[in-house]
Amino acid sequence: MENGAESRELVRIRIDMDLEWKFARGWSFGEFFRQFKGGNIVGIKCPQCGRVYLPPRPVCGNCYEEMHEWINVSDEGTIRAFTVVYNSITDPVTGRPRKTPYGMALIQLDRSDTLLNHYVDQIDLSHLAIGRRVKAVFHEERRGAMSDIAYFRLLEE
Amino acid sequence: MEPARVAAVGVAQTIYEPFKRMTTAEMVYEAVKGALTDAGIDISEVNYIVTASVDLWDGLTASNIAVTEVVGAVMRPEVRVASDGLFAAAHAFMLVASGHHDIVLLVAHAKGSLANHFAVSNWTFDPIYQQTLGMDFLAAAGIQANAYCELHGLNRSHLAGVVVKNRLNGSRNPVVSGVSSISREDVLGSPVQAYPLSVCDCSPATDGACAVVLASKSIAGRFKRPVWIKGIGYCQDVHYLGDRTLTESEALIRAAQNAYKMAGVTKPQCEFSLAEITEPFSYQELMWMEGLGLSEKGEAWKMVESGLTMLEGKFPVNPSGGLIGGSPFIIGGLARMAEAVLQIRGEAHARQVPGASKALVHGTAGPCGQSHAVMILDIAD
Amino acid sequence: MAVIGTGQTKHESRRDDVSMQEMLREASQACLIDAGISVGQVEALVIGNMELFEGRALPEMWCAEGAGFSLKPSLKIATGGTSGTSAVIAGYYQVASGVFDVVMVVGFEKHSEGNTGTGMAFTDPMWDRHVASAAVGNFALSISQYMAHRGTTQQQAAMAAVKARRNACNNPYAHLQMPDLSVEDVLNSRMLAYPIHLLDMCPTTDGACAIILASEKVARKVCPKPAWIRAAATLHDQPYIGDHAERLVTMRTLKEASRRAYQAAGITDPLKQLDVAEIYDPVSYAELAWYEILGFCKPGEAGRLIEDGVTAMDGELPVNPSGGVLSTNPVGASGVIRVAEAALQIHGKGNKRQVPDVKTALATGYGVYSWADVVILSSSPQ
Amino acid sequence: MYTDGQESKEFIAVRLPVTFNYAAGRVASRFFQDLRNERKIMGKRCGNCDRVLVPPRLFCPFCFCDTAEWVEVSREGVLEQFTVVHCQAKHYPFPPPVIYGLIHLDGADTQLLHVISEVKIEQVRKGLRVEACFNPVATVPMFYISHFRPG
Repeated sequence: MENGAESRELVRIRIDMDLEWKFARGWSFGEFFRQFKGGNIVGIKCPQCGRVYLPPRPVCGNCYEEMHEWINVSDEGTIRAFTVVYNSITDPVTGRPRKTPYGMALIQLDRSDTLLNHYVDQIDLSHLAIGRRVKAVFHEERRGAMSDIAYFRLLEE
Repeated sequence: MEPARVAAVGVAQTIYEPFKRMTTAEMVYEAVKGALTDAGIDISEVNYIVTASVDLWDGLTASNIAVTEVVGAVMRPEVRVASDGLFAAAHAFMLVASGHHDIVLLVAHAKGSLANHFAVSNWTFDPIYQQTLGMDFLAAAGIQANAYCELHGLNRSHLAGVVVKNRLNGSRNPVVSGVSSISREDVLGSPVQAYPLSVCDCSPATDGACAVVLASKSIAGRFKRPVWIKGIGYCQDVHYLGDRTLTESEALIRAAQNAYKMAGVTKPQCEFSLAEITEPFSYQELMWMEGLGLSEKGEAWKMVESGLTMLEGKFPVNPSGGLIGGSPFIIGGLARMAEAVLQIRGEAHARQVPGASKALVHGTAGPCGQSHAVMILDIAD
Repeated sequence: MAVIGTGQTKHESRRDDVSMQEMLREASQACLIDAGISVGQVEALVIGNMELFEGRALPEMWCAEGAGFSLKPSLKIATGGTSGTSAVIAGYYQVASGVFDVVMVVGFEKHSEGNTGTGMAFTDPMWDRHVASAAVGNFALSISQYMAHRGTTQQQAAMAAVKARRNACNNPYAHLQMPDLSVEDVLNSRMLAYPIHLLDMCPTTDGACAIILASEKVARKVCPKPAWIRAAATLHDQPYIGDHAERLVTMRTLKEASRRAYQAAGITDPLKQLDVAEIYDPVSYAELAWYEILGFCKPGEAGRLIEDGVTAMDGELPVNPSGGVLSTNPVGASGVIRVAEAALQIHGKGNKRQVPDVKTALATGYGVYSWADVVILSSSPQ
Repeated sequence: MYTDGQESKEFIAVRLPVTFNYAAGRVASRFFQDLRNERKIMGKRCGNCDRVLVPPRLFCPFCFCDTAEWVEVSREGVLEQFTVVHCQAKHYPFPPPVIYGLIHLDGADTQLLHVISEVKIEQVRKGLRVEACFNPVATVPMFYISHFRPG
């Protein structure tokens, strides 16, 4: 290579990330998952505006009020937004490409005021609509994590 | 320029400890609630929020998402400075000094024990020439410590003096949990991690949050115990370790010059009641003292050995215990600021420096102190 | 205070010829040349970047010297998609404080070096990480609501996508330049997540953009046509995607931030009073939603606005002459580019993408899940 | 599967399984090719401050100007600063002890960071003369220099 020339072959340096984090569940997720493992889905209620939140959190962001009251919410709810995803990403949990297509929805569980982001068992768009009712389907073995819900099943209209 | 009139009017810290059993939101809420209470204000009075956190240490994309609600940033402005808390403090100072915002809430949070701190720090080094060698903050600090000791004829015992002092101070600091005092022999007997640094020369990985409320001069009258920010400065050095003069910190010298100029400080050796210095590693307290102009080059160890920098000494350094005494990385500089505010208010209890009225506060980020922030706090405006 | 110079790299899908640090340098140098000052005259640096996309921790440690800031003050701002605009607003306050007279803001991203979809998905590990479907999935959910409530059609969204890529042809720095793109092409492109087609979505881009902010005193001295910052507003919102019934439909943060900014800048009728807008449009549908939220039209009328060409280059309010985020998306830079392009229009340096006689320009930023930044620039300081 | 799971009631362990590919840029690419193909260590000279930067850079970090010509520097030099890492972690290139050194190669004006091997720890000192050893088949370009050893 003559002096002064830069390289024509461009090098890329591969580095694999191999880090692990241990997240604390704290009192909020600790209680949520304790209930969850036992089959209850619980929300936390703002004493001021009365909104029932999923997931649990220390304060209601709108009112800046501490929340302590747990409310049992239903495992059934209503679709408020939906999509069918065709584009695969590397799953941030497994590190492998996620299988597509899959249905997703923002679901308002009965007695809660926020929407839960989860899979639905339907990839036919003609069956998905805002307002459709769904019910959570749990894995047989429960580990006390959100992934215990396998997906939401569309209920008959 | 005319020093802007900005005061710290409320501070709070969570307990600093490893493997804190709280979510980041729970932890930060505790600090924010404490600081608002301390200032005697309601969240609705806060005009702007500045947070400090770094994604890769938190294992989250945009990790300020985790704290949006608990810092009161719902339908309020928030900005995140992804660095040590004192850099965020410098930015918060400018927000108030701009005249646009009267009350700014400043929050730093970190979970040092969430991941392997040094493994994460490997990702700070450029991926081309340094990261793949396995370089991390520990190895880099080892090189710097060795070079510094070699240049000034110091040995591990000189560094141990800092550890003994900061662990003793930390053990007296109620916001720190699980730090015990240690003898020089035990420090010297502890296993070497990166020569000449032993386990005890490295600050422990701890979790916590620190919140500070800043207010403008125009409204500071309503607060009982304002502590005034008289000057700030920050500066960053070049990156490649082989490009740097590791035995002294030009970036710190410049950061301090800027802060001193703003504050009208001309003799740093004799103007402060105390200094709070961010020392992820023991030797750094010595190096940063020199960079801050508190001592001649290579002589800071004498101030430690003579007891001058002990809590009972004439010029206490890190009465809080510093990072070696238990405060977490990233919060580092902001926790130093919180301690200085408590000292100036006379609320430091067992670690109170008598008559503390003016304090020097320091924060650092990056390998071997690549970037530094300096703040001067004063009881008088 | 004013923007006195702008500079950017040629934005591409992959820049193997430069490292991250070297890429910042291109933007910084271009910006210094544009401003006609030396790096020695710039006192401090603010960097905007989403470090997790490149797997970096404290990337400013390596990259700041690329912008020319060795042994100088440097800070990094990271707030998701708003990182760029947030960095600009941070620089704005730094100059306003009087601590610095001249500050450079550099935003950058090198998406090709990481995995953006996964980088986006590091949401709460306790809650939705196992279902996280990157920006596309989140947008798709919000868009299903937007379409249901506003009656917006896929064709109308595709028109926004076409406008962006055609405008980009006038911008030599833009990533996706597609002079012949048609609405049919967009609708026939691969479905990523219903109703978002590949060509409805912003690309992932390698690129950097810099601006220089200066105090009034300095700006008047060194810049013939400063782009004065008349208002800067930022607002954040609740963190989980499900915390709001209708995020994209109502986006209360952008609505309120723009209201505050308009008020500060004396704008009561944005469609008439703004001469150009550079808005952060990560997906075609969002551009339409923002029209309504920014007050360019009434709710539900955005589709008509795009159909009537109101926001086209020759329309009443040209939106994104640069091609927008839909054409160029190095995330940390995207917000800086919005402000740079808005300033460039006031500087009168838009060349082929110049809108005639720009006096007032709007720039916005958007970040997960609904953070909003609004900046208004003007050819006059008051 | 590493996931949100059973680790304990109080903590959830999570990993970030992502691969990154960093562009070295034209200058570093040539540096690596010269190391691999010709076992030459190249630097670049700054036309302004005259420093020979090793490893080479597109621009001088001190002067912010483009570097001028390529300069071959010696494979030998002086160990200026070092540490010995005794802990085990996955990001280190091999099991402890790992000796990291900043090496001032003859003809260079900056120091090169690398590892020192083939030496007894007690022999490592500032001022030690060292030479580069090469491994053209390394998977990581920085390890085209496998290590430095006393020379």
